[in-house]
Amino acid sequence: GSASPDSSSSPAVSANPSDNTAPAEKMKVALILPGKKDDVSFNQAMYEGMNEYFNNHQDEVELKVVENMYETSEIEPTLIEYAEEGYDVIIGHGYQFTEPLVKVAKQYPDTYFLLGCGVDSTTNSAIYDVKLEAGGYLMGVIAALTTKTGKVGVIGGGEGAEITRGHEGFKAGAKSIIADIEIQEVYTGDWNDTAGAYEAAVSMYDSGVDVIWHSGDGIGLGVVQAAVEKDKYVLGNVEDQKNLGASNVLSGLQYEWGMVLDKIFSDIKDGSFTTKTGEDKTYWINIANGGLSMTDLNDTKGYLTQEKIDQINTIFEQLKNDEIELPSVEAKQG
Amino acid sequence: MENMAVKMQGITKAFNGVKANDHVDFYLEKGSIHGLLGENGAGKTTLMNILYGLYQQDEGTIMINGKIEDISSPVKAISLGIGMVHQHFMLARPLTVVENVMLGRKSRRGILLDTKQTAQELAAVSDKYKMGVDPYSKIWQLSVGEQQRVEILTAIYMGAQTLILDEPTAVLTPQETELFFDTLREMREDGKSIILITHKLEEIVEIVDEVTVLRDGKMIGTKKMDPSVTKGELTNMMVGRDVLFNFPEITKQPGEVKLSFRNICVRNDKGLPALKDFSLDIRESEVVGLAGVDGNGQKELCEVLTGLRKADSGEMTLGGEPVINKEPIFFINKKVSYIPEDRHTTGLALDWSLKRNLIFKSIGKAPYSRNGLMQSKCINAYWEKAKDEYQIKAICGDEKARSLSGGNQQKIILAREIDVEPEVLIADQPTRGLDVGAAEYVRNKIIEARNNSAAVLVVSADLEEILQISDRIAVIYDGELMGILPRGADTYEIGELMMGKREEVAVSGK
Amino acid sequence: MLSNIFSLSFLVSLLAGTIRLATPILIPALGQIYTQRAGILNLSVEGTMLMGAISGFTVACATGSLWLGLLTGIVVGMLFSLIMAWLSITVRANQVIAGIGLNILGAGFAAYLYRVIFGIRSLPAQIDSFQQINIPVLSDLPIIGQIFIQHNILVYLAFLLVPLTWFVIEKTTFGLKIKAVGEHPKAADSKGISVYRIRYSAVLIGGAYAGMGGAFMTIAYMNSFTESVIGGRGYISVAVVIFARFLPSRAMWGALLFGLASALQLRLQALGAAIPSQLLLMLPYLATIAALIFASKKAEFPSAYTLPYSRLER
Amino acid sequence: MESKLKSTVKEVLGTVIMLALALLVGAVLVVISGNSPMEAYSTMLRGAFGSAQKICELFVELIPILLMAFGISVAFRAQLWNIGATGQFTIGAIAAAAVALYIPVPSGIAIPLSMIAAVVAAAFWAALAGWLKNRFNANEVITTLMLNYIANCFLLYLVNGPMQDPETDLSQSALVPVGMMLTRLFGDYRLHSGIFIMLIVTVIMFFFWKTNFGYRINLIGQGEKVATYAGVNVKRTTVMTMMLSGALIGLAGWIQIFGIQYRILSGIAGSYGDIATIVALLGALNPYGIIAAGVFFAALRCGGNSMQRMTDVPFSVVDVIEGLIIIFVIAKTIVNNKTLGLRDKFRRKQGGKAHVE
Ligand SMILES: Nc1ncnc2c1ncn2[C@@H]1O[C@H](COP(=O)(O)OP(=O)(O)OP(=O)(O)O)[C@@H](O)[C@H]1O
Ligand SMILES: Nc1ncnc2c1ncn2[C@@H]1O[C@H](COP(=O)(O)OP(=O)(O)OP(=O)(O)O)[C@@H](O)[C@H]1O
Ligand SMILES: [Mg+2]
Ligand SMILES: [Mg+2]
Repeated sequence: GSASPDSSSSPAVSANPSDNTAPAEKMKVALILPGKKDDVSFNQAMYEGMNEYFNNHQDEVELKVVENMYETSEIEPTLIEYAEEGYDVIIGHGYQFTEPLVKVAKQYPDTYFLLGCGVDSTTNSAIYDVKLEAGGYLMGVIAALTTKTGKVGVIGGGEGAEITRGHEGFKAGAKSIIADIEIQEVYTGDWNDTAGAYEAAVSMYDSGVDVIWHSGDGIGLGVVQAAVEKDKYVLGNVEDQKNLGASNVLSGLQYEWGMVLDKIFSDIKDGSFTTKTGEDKTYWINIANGGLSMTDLNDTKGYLTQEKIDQINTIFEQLKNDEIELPSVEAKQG
Repeated sequence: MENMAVKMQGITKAFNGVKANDHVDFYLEKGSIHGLLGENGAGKTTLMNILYGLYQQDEGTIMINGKIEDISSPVKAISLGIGMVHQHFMLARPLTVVENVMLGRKSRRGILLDTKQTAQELAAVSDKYKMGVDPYSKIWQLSVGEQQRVEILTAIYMGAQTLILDEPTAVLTPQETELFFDTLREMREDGKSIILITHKLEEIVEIVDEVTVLRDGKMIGTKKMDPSVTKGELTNMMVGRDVLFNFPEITKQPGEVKLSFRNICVRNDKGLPALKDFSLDIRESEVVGLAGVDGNGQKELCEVLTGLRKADSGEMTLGGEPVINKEPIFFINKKVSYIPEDRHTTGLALDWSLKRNLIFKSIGKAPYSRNGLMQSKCINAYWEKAKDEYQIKAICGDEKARSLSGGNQQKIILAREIDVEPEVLIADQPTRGLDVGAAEYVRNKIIEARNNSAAVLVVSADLEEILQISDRIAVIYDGELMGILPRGADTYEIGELMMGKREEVAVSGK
Repeated sequence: MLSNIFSLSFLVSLLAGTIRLATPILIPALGQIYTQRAGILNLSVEGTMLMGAISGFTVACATGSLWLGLLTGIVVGMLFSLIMAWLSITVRANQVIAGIGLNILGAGFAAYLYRVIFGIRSLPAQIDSFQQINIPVLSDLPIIGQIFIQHNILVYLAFLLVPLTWFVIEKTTFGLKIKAVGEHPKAADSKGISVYRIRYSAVLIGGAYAGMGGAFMTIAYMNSFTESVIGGRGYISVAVVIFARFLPSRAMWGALLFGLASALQLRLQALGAAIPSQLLLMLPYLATIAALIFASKKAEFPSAYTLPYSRLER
Repeated sequence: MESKLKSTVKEVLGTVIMLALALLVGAVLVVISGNSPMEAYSTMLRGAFGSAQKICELFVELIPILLMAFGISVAFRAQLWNIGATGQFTIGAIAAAAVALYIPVPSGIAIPLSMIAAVVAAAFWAALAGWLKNRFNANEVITTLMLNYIANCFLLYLVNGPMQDPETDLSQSALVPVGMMLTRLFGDYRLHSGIFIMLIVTVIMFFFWKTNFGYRINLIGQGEKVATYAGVNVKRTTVMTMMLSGALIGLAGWIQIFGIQYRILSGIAGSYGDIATIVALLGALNPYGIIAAGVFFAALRCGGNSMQRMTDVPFSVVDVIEGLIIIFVIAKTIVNNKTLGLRDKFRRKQGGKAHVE
């Protein structure tokens, strides 16, 4: 729950936010990234999604991106500064923005706020998030169907939020194929510790793992590199990573923030953004809504039989239709 | 032909606006030993550092063998055949003798060390001058005297024709000094020229051909030494007045035993036994002089007596109370004062102000501290008083102790240790490196403390000093008490004991 | 699953990983032996490595020559440590502050350069890094081959630097001078050795090694540059030198120990050890402290360690 | 007195010139990155001082920097190179949050209790390095550095494990009770009542170096031998110094939790540790200097952040400028005094005020 001290003061602007964006005036959007624009992952996906939206709506939107806002104590003044500077939409891309964003959103009721992968919202703020448990599940299925050794692995940077859900999804997916499959899991402890991820991947491959999914953020580079060196399979995340290892990137997840952004901005325009409440305040990208997709299977080693490929596609469809029960995070504690 | 090895003319060098050398002329004849005399801070070391290229003179010229030379660095000096043995040894302690020597010269094997060859040659030179130096021993394993010899050996080996020796005998025993003078004479025979800085006038009289005296950075004069020159004359040149070798009258006879220790065993820094069953009593109003060759356990003894070093075994009482292995603060509070041998790392906080150095044993004690706060006013007042009373030459109390000359540094320590009216005073080499005036002053202060009922232990390698001020003389050798002699004992006898000849021991005296 | 720990393949993989992870610590540590022996504590190794990493990577990328990249890393490492040398020797600044300041500068500058040179790409710049050597028979030897003969050439170079460093320090005049200026600069000075020149050289050599270690990370270990590619290895290497009591062979063991702790940590996680991953991540750092505890009692620091020298100071 | 004024002017002037040089080099980098340095620097200036809110932010930044710099200065004066501010801050923050979250007492009790917990925990964390030095002669630069990494791993463990907010799956703890949060002084501006603690500590620090303990700390910085000789128990004072150092840093952690963050989450210490170390050293370890350097760096960071947000200058330029400033300012000494001889003279004229390099 939010605990910000009540705020009453706010700049005297017209009550209805939608009045604020007169058609002639461009909507000013600020995107705040905790990491770098080119982290080949979480931040970059959003950066590119936002850019794409911007390119398609150049006459309506003005975009400002700030990166590497990794110090949590700087978040609040950053949000305030953009609100003060008259930005209309301010996006905090990461769960660590939750507290300050909700607080500042209350102080600036005429500004719209978006929160990436966090929790909690207000009238003028909403959340967008990725159902990585679904994606992870799919990756788990592919990994388990592909492995020849019965050993698969998953490597993450920092634990928490969608990453943990993704990893749990992966395990559930793999086990749904082979109940007693061996799953190795490593967190490098640092979102950008490529070297650590490389070493972890090498160790997994050395111990017989032949398919690894990485849950992104910088570290992915290391995992792919290890896969190339060891000539084993890797499953990518966020972006299509085939270019990093043409014959070793088996498949992967691809995030499409674009569609979510389209939806959010159209909601803002038609005013429905502020009227939504509860669950509706979270805009998901999901396999079901196509925001999360699977890159083409690239089975250069020929491990997958047609039968297995069909099975993958079936499960993909099932995920799309929300027919599979995904693990909840609490399962991890058990 | 020019028969001057060195001709320094009009040399001026100022530090911080203060002239350490002020138009000094200094001539060194070839094949002679030339003494350089002066009070602490007179500028002797500075002058020699200029000759050796460590400092650059502000004014003046230097001629070596008749040619004007610009000595911009020690390398230049070495190439001109000048060698220097510094007041503080210039030896890297973890390295071996031969490594230290190789530092100063080009290797004959290019970038590789020519250890073997150098060591052989070194041993040869060592044999020639009967110095007995093992090229492969590490410096830290050597006694002070041996280190001294290493320094001289190095200079000779490097081809020095002119050798500067800055207070070389300050750390030597009489026997070592004799040996050392023999070496000097032999070198003079070989045609080498030697500059000898010393505070010991007897040495000047004994060995020097010519002497130059500095005072306050100025040259006072040069004198050819012949039997007619007296010590008093030299002192007068140095100090500008007559120094009266008068001691305060002894106003009190020794009283009760104040400090007593029995069977003390202790190890030195290297973990080797330094004291073996050492026992001694010191009475109120008594000065016990501890004579001995340096490094025979004196320092360790002083440290045990002041709590700085823990004894392995033994007993010790202070005014009847057992006090063995108490913390240093305990002894400080009991008014046990200690003048340590090493003023640079122990006696003074060199980068602290003089004021603070004066009171650093009184942190947390009235009147310098009240309610947990140190009282600047009170400390300032004390500094002013001490400065006058102990004639400390300093610009102000906020100056760093580092910037003072050795003699004045010693006075700071003295002021601190004696001004608390100590009940016990442990003085380890209290006058080492001091000029005659300052040394006289220190000894006076020690006698004063004795007359104020203090029990005093004076450790000194200087027998003259021991004989002058002791009520009883204890002799230490290899960590053992060799004997205790009364006031006025025979120098020869003491010397025998110092070399390890045993005597019946009565620890309490009388 | 933990029974896997005792399997042969686990051990082989662990030891091979140990050697690989030890290398980028060993190289800068050997360099710091020169620097620290000369009496200078250079905490800016981390920043120096980053500069070596970015410059080596950039040049390798631009020219396609890994060796040229390595050379650039070394040169840039020296240039960067020149600032450290200047600050600590000529300016006589406090070495801790200079080191920290340079680390901030190095980190910022490396990130800046990467952005300015490479811009924002949808996929990062990559190179073909040094590949593991393949000696027909040896590399295929079952255990020995897998552990020892499957690394890239720089790994072997790094381990060859161990005897080389020992040789330079112990057997050459330069080594002797380094020891002397770290121990008793005044004595060295009075013997005609330029304390400044030797100390500058020592810092620059340290910088060269650090630059090489940095370049190793981007062109031999990884094949791309990220800002966290050094990830504290510079600091660890400084620790290893102290642990090693300034001896090259012990530095090698120190680096291997750290490598082992890191490699083990990752593998324990992968095998699902019951310890939370974050606690396992502590392992290398705990190992460093433990090693320090065992080594330090006997450590003899150079007497002039961290002390600037001036001929005029008494 | 006149010469003192002159030397002060000279000192200040030298610093200003060096800052200008650093900013000039920074400007070149800004230009290379395709931006206007004028715009960048004016944004920076406005970001630091441009409005009441900005000024408040400056103080928000100053609170932890100053407290930590004081803490660091205590250790550095004793020549104990405590590089572990980040770790001590983290441990202090963890302890503060743990008390706030798990000890169900009224906030009147919980507030002081959590403060004590933070201070004590951080003090012991720092003292660990002191103890390792005493007992095993383990170099504190290394141990404090390693303890930073360890504290960070521990924090990660807690926020993903035992202390994770049960409501969410995020890597953070739950919020501390609202009643424990430090009140904001000016409406929505973040400046909170923690500033009073900072002010009190600042005043104390002016006296501290005159206390017995302050003297003892300074004395052990002069060398173990002389301190022992002077009757100071070096081992005890070493540990106590580290404790005091850690305590002040832990206090900063406590303030950040209840004034700004309201919970623990990964990376909570940010880069305050480094900045505070620099501030302590550039401030010559004395309170005046630390305040001056602290304000300067707080402004630099606020302004730098603003520049990063409002212009297209790459984020790394701020770091580079920060690094350049440190280097140029420490290089100032040599330019000021041309030769080392003069430098020594300068020092001596200053009368060697207990000043540590
Ligand atoms: N490096 C220096 N910096 C500042 N002052 C110095 C320096 N060297 C010498 N002095 C000053 O110059 C004067 C002469 O010092 P010097 O060491 O030459 O005296 P000295 O005759 O050798 O004395 P002593 O008998 O105590 O060795 C003293 O006042 C001393 O404080
Ligand atoms: N670190 C220490 N080393 C050695 N002795 C100490 C140390 N700390 C305290 N002492 C001794 O204990 C005594 C009391 O210590 P304390 O720190 O309470 O001094 P101060 O007493 O602060 O003065 P006040 O009680 O007036 O506030 C001191 O006089 C000192 O002799
Ligand atoms: Mg002298
Ligand atoms: Mg008290």
